[in-house]
Amino acid sequence: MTSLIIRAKELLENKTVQVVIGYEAGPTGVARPAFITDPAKAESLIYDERCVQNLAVYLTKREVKNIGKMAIVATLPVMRSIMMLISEQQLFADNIVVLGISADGKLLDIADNKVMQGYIEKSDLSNPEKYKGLLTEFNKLSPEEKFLYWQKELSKCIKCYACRQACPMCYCTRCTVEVNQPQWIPVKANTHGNMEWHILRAMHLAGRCISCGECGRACPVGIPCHLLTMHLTDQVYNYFKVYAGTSEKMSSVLSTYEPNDKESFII
Amino acid sequence: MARIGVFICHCGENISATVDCGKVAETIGKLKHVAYSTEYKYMCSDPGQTLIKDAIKEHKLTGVVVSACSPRMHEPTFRKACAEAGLNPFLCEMANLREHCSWVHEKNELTTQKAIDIVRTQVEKVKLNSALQPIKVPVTKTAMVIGGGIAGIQAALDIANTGHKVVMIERSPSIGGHMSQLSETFPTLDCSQCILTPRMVEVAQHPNITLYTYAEVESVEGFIGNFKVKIRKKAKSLDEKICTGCGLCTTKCPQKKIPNEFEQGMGMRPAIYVPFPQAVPNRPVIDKEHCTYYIKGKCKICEVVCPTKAIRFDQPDEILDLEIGAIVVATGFDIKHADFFPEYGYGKYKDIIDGLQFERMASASGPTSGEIRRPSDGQVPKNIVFIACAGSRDPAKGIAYCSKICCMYTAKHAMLYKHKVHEGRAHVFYMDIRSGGKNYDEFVRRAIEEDHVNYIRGRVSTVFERDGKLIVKGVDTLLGAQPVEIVADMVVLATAGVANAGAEDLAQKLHVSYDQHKFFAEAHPKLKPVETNTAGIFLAGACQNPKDIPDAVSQASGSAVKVAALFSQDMLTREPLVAVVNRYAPPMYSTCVGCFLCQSVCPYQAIEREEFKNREGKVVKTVAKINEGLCQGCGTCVALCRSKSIDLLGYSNNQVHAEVMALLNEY
Amino acid sequence: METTRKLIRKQSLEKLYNILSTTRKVYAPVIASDKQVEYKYNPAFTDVTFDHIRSTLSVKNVVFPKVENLFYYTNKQTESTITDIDLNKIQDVVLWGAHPCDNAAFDTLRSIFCWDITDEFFAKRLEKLVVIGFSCHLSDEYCFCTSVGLTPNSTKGSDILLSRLKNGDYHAEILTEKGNAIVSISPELFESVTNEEAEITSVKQKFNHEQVTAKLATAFENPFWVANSLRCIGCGACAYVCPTCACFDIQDEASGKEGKRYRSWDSCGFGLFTLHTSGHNPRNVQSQRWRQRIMHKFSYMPERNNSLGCVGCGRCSSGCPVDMNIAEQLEALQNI
Amino acid sequence: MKTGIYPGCSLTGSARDYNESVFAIAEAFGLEFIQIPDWNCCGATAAHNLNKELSLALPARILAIAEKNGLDEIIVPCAACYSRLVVTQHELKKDPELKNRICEVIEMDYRGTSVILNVIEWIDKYIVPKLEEKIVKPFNYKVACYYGCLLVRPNKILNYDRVEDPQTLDVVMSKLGATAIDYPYKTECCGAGLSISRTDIVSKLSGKIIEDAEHRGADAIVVACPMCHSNLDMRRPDINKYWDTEFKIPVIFVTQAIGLAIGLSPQKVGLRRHFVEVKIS
Amino acid sequence: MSDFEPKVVAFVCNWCTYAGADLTGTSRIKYASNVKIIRFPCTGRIDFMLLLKAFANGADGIIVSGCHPNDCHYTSGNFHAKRRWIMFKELMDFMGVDMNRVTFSWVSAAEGAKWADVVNTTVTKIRELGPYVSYKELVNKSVEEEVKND
Repeated sequence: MTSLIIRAKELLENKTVQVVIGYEAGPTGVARPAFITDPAKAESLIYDERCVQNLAVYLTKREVKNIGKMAIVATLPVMRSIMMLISEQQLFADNIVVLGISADGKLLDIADNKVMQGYIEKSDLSNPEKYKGLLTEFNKLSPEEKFLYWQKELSKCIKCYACRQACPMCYCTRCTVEVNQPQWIPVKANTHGNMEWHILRAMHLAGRCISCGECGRACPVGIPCHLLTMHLTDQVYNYFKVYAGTSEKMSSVLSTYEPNDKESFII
Repeated sequence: MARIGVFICHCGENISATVDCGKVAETIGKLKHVAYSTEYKYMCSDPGQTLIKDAIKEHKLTGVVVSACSPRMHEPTFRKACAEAGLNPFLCEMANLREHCSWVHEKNELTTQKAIDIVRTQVEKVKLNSALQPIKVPVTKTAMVIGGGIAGIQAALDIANTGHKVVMIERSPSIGGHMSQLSETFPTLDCSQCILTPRMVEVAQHPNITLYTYAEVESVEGFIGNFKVKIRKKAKSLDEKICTGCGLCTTKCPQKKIPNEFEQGMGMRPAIYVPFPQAVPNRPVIDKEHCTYYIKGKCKICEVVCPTKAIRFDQPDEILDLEIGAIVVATGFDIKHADFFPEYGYGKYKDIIDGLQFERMASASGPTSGEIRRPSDGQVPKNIVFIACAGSRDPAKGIAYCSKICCMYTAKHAMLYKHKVHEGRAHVFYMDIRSGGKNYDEFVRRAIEEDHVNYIRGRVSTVFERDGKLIVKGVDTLLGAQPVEIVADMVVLATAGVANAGAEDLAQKLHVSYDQHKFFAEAHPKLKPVETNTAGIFLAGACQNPKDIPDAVSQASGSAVKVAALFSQDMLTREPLVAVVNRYAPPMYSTCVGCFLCQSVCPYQAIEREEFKNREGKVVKTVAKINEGLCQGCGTCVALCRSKSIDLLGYSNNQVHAEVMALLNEY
Repeated sequence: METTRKLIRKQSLEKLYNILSTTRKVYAPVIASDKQVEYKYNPAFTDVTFDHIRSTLSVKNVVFPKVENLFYYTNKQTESTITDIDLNKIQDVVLWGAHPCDNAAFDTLRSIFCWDITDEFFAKRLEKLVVIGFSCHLSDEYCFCTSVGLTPNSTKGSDILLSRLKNGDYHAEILTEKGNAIVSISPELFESVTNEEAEITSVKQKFNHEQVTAKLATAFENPFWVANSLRCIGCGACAYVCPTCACFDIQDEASGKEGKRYRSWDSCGFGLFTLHTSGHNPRNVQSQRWRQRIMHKFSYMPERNNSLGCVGCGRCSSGCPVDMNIAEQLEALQNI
Repeated sequence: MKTGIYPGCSLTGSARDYNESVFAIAEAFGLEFIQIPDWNCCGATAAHNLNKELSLALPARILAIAEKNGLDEIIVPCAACYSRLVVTQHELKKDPELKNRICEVIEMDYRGTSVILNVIEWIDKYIVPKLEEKIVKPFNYKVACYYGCLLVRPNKILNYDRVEDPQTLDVVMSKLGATAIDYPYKTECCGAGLSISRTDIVSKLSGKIIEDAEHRGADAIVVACPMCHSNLDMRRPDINKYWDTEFKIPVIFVTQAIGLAIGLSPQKVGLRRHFVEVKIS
Repeated sequence: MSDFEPKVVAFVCNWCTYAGADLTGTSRIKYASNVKIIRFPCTGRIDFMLLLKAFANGADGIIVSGCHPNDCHYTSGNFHAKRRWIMFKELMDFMGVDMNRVTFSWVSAAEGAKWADVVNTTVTKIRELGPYVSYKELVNKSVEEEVKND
């Protein structure tokens, strides 16, 4: 990605930004987030199929913000995260430069948020293909099978909260799990407490999840917790015909309503 | 350590017939922190209340649970009793043993057990209650009335007469509104101008009223008792203090072909004009859109002829900042222009006019000096058709609602026509006659019986011109649904009353809700018809829905009383059951992360932003803050808040959680 | 006790396992459906894996479970009664197949839990534990046991250490009395040792931990911490997969009048870990927490517990969602 | 883009003149369309009064065949057929359950993908853009544009033109050089389906339509519906008898007017088939 | 199972359903005593976590009820609640939590009879479904399962 390196270098050299958030290759060959502040080090930036992490999570991180104005290598999920963060007032459009990356890995010219919005609107915003089949298959299970499946999966959870920490939308400085008056979520990592945590997390992301799948990827014990939020993303679209992260003005599905919202279960 | 007192009421036998009150009192008495538990025949009686008060003192109770009827019935009674015994009233809760237990279940152990569960739940809740103090909000005792029609005038005068200051804002150059356009008024046929103009003058001269005409609301911030309003005084291009209102400029203005709004486009006016002779204030304004000087850069004839040199072409718009305690919205209505109904030919044929145009025509000061004449050729129409419900009560194509005033003014129009053109024939096509009101139906009967207006029950399908006549095709449903065709000289359409253009914009500025038709929404359709959902903002007149003059005036007086009641206190007292956003010491300030999604769930715009600055004055954190003057305590924001940074006093997270736990577990 | 060496044939290994798993709880690694390696109680021998590099979680939960009840209580109107946990109900467990790094970690944990006051729960569980370790014939780029004073066949912490030979048989080093007791269950399975060499993987040394410890003494304010922890997202994964992390949180949980007090794992990576009630947080940002993690393991523990807080298993690095590679950072620290 | 045509019964029977003119101008403008194979009755105007499912199944079958043949759009010159087809498409889109039932009845798959065009929409889309260059004889007549009922109603479903004062036909005619008069009877009822059973009613209603057009000095009434045409043209003797008049104003199809304007012979556009003599050419 | 008495918790708003239940009482309409009501100012206030807490603490069934759409005392709380319940129900269904045990209803202050009906229908249904064993097992077994050798 020489074009990316050139652009990053340029931004740093002319002091448009103080840090470029991108990817570099770690010692084991894994792509990982990189924070380039020195134009000379822009060479280490990479972009290829290994670069999957949603970098938007760093846009709300204090120590990263302290460096100064940020440029960020942004695939579609990152761009949608940025839109969400702006709409939820965690980020100001003026404070970042978006180095957009197209689906086929090309550097996009994202001059401003309007352009980004245009790009997002043109894109397929439904859940990634690789998860769609999984969700369809899973939905075919009986309620009992589903219950058992999640019990088994969630018994593995160690409450390390990597799912939360990796999620760009989980930017709260105090999470509900940290509230103990009342103790909404049990502190211990037993199956029941884990289930309550994952329900809470999914509900808090209903209408806000931008389907990047980071939560599932980050989980060290391999719980497919992204299916929960992705299922709700499907349902948000199903009921309300919206996808999260399409404009900086959007407000989330659970904080708005239409008088004619349809449901079939309230008697 | 909590010391809870529990008082089980028998309610005569209403509760004790099915619930074993003794067992309930005994079981509850064994709970942790329950210092006193007793039963009594009538807790709400004087001795019952005394029992509670004495127990509070004797047992040093820190909380009270009265287990009796529904809290919706007696919560105020028992809270007051607690307060009288020195216990904060918000430390008293009620357990509903009557409506929710004894009256709806059979006498058995399960029912008694349920009663125990209900009481225990309230015991656990009340332990977490906190002593709350009523909220006090200062009140700025100046009202603002938006709109200078009859409703606004009435509201302003009523408020001013209670001794409070009023600011009246009117968008057009004169107050008076639609009423000043009317010829005569139903059902008395007295002259509209004659009864209205004294009121207009009174407004202008009232020491408590400040009038701003040609002015609009720019923005409204703040809350009940404490609104901060910006208004834009549009430049009139003249110095009102110097102008004597002689009117010389208006006669000399070379631009004379501007459709006159006041005459509903049936007359012309110059670019510098006074809307109508009785205007208040009687000072001209320059219509910048049509003035030759503003368009072409030269003319200035008015400046030349003005004897007092009052013309100011370079006058800018002025922004005024006002501190307001209450707002009365009286922006009125408009009528639906009938050209959306092509089959009635409005706009296509000159001799088809709407009701307001007919008013002007019938008015002695109108474009025809009160004579009924066809706009096309000035002939007196011999045969005239009035079509009621032109576009109203028609969910398919027009407007679904009934505009309420059309039946009456159509009868009045027909009557006025007959009074002026004795030999003429007047026909009225109607769906139903809705003439509810004092002397209203008698008025309609008079039109039919004394003035021989031909009322035809049926709708008109189409109106078209043929050989200079208007062919009105309709149906008479009272004559076996026979098609009727009337060859008319003129047709008057009673079109629907609709919300004013700009109503939506104003509603958003005021943060009041509005309905699908853009009429402002009342807080409750029956019991709060004058209030809006935003505390401190009231409605008067047809901006809420189409109204006739008496209704508009009554509502205006109603809203004036609401304002006066509000202004009768120096401080506003409110129940403290409101939401709060938590606060901590720096550097945390609050656990609120400032996503402000709560703002969009709040129906009352009660959620504001609070910025915390460091010593250098730099904003380090922005968090939500509940305006307790506006919050009504619904708690929707509380359930939405992801970081649980908002809580609702009286129904706190801790309390409701404790209730769930207590309801389902043994203690 | 003096170490004895024996040979145990491939077939005998299965017999030994079956004998053990029919008579007591055996905690052994299996490959789960999603390719993760997890430990289970008494899996079938055929399910037990002998070819894993590292399990997803460490095996510390046999002595330090992720949730441990400490006592139960009942509230009455005026007083409360407490019911202690009966430690004698803790059962014997054979830990089967854990690698030398994981086994060495039990010593590290002991240095924390039994530092001055003995933690009864931990001590009892450790007492009831027999460790049959397996030295490593496989390793990957995350392994760095050789940098922290261990080797792929260190015997530390094991009661018996098995090392695979080329022909599939195992050398067994019987290291403790507990190990001897296992042998005595079925002595015929343990044959005389041969000369054949065990397959032991080689792990490259990445840094010298003593030099790291020395460097850390003056590195507290070094900009290194901020620069190298920017990408840390502050989850607790590294601590929870770590075999030596021993922090825990204590909570009461009551429903109605019944309640219990338990402890559960905690992590210094969380902001909440050090948050004061006042709102002040002495470790306010992630770099301070990352520093704490490394400092604790490589500076404070050597100083206070006389043990290194790391066994080089590499789990924290392989499990990290953002590739915080501890060995890479220690190597860099050594050179600052 | 594959275009199909659904002629319906009228165009192959009483309105062959209409059919001929549609094909004549299509040919002149180089437009091709495929007649829907094995088409059936659309059910107008009786079926929907008797049996809703039947009234939907008949058009659904036509639409399903069109889809099967890959037709992206279908021209329906007859206003009654047009109305039935569009209403069916609307009903089946609204109610997926009903759609499944109808699919079972017709034993075919139906998705509702074909676009249905009435004759004026077709003219607007394909002919109007090329009209100016093709006109050789501007249609310099005063015409009364008569839309009838089914071309614009039910407005909520068709969503085509202003229901009470439609303009599309007027616009097309003015492009041909004609003067469209102000004509209040545009959408009045001609008697329609009572054509056979109650000719007296047809005579009464159609008579008014003709009378007003003549009164306003129109040279011709222009229509786009075979049913309107037959009532105003074929029933003229009955009308004149009923009203005791001698109305002579001709009634022509919009397609015929286009044909004449671009120089096609009266023969070619089917004028000879009319009952009321068409003196304009 | 005949002696199974379902535990049903009702989360209701103060202005409509609570008042409606008061009317049931005033009208002396009898209904099953298994239900116990917790009063909220508005359905918008009801946190979805409370439903989970109810199941975790042994509820076999839950009723959530408030004002009919457009009748909310606070104008829009019930609309927000409706969206919340749509999402919550979808998530619970996805996770296999038995939503047949949760009744969502609109009961106005005038619908005393409807309240009795909602309660009776729910209690009858829960009686048929039996105690929520699988959830209770999930809650109770967990610690013991995790701490295998406790």
